Amino acid sequence: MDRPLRLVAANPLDALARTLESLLVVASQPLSVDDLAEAAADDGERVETALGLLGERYREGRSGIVLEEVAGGWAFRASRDAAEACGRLFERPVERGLSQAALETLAVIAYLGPCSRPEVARWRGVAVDSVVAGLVERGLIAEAGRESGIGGAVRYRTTPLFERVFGLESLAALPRLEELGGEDGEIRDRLEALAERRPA
Amino acid sequence: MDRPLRLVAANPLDALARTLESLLVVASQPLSVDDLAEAAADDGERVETALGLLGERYREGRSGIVLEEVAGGWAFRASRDAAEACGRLFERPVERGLSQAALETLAVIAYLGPCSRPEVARWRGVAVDSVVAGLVERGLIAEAGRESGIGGAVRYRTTPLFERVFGLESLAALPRLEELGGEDGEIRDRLEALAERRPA
Amino acid sequence: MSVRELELDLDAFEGPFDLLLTLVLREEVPLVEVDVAGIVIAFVERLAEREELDLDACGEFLVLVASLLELKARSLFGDEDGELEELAPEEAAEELARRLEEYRRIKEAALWLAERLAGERDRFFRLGPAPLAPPVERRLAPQDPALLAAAVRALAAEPPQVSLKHLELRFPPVTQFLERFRALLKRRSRFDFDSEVEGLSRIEQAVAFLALLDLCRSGEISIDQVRPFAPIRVAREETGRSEEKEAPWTVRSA
Repeated sequence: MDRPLRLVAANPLDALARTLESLLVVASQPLSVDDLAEAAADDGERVETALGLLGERYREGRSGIVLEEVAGGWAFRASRDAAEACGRLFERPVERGLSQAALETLAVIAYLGPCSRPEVARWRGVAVDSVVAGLVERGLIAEAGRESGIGGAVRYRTTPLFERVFGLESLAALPRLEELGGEDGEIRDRLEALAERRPA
Repeated sequence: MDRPLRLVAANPLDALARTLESLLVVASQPLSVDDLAEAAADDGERVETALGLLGERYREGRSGIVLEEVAGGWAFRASRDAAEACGRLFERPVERGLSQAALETLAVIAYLGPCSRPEVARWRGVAVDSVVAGLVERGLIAEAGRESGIGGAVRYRTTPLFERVFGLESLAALPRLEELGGEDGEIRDRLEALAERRPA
Repeated sequence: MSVRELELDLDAFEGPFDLLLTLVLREEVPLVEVDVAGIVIAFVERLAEREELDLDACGEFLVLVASLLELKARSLFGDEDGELEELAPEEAAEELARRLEEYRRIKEAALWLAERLAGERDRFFRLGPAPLAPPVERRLAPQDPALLAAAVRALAAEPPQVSLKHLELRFPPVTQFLERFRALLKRRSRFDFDSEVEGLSRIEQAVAFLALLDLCRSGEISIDQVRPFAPIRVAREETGRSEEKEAPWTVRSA
């Protein structure tokens, strides 16, 4: 045996525990005992015992990886000792502005109310998938239902954070666009008409 | 001391190694030595040494969590032993059903660096618009500026996800193009051999 | 289907496409004599026999035939204006061989990627954020709402008139040049092609040359060139009609 120092290696549950480690490190959500048992093709009781072993190994003060039971199941998290380091990892410098693409997308959604990605893409004349994903990630827009019909595209609306960043008490405080008719519907029609004339 | 069995605890780098475990378990992409050093507020050389320790601990066959050097950084992944269990629980949306056309397009972009759709089309001899869109959607390629000149075509480069999916430490880990498909002049040799077989 | 095995039955060549490429690269078959349209027709016929459209084969074919055409075009037209890259026919052949090799390598690279992907099938890693990762906060400095209004106004503005200049890049009809040359030949029995098309665009010159080939085929003229890239001299074929002979072709066009 090439690893005489690992006491746990002798444990019959070791293989299962290792499988659980694998599952937990790949998961992007907490995994329930049932999820784990099904994936590992093992039974729930053994999974719980193996989780107990892992909880010993991955515990606060002993490892940088900590196994935690949360609502919905089990997940790895960072040790509290590393909170500062993690903070530095996730911290981003304050951004001064938005890209033109982000600004246009945000403006359309703010002025016209919930819109889907295909709609915004049509009006802007370019794909907006990554732009929309970025705005969601920043918390400036959020999903707001789907377009009607089966398989309707997800629609997005602006968030309270958006209002704070732009110093608006509400969407009603957006600067007026009288020369465009001012009404959501009119602006929408105009963008639609322009999009239709645009060469494909 | 409450963990008399962990030999590594005596190592002065242990605290740093634990911090790195924390960072790696929460990171959503591979972290370079610089990223890690900056977040851990430690120096790069010590980080590299600590990564060496972690590599020992989290290695294939020994742990369900494996530390790997990939896409220009370090990341945890599942042990290959747990592939079956992982396959039951997780999908692989990125690489599922990559067509021949998609692979050739990826090859052109990976080998030639940022290139536009027309450039890729010139190589592949067919329009590649939908293939390129599909690869962007999967996150394997991303926009990388435009060709110079007004209205220059958008150029694309491969993403770190591409390197990660294909298990490459970096793009430099791709085999050299010259070494692929036999030696230089292979085609010509083949063509000429064909010509010689033909009666004059 | 393999494009390279495409069987051809042309005037200048009979055999597989692959072999034709070899012979062209070895300069054993003059490309000028190769009927590229014939190759295209043979390929399209092969394609029509199949029920499914093999896009890969089509792509490969297009790359090969485009290279061949480019090579042929280069050998047909001199490059006195330097508009084309300065490639001699043999350099162009080299270029064709290079492209074929590059094309093959990209296919090999794709194969390598496919194998790599298969080998990495058992490597699972997390896509996206960790379940209990600290929330990522991208902080944005306060923004001016006027920017939003400006963005919508810009989107709703009439787009600038798009230049349609490239649409004018049309091929003039061959008949235009046929008529022109026939008219010219009524006045003079010989002329110098190069001076006749001087000042025309490259495309017009190309079409004029096609007209020339057409007249040659119908036996109305004979064409003579002392050596490659020398001026092309055109002489009216005397078909019994008695017209007074003019001075040799050195007469310049009006």
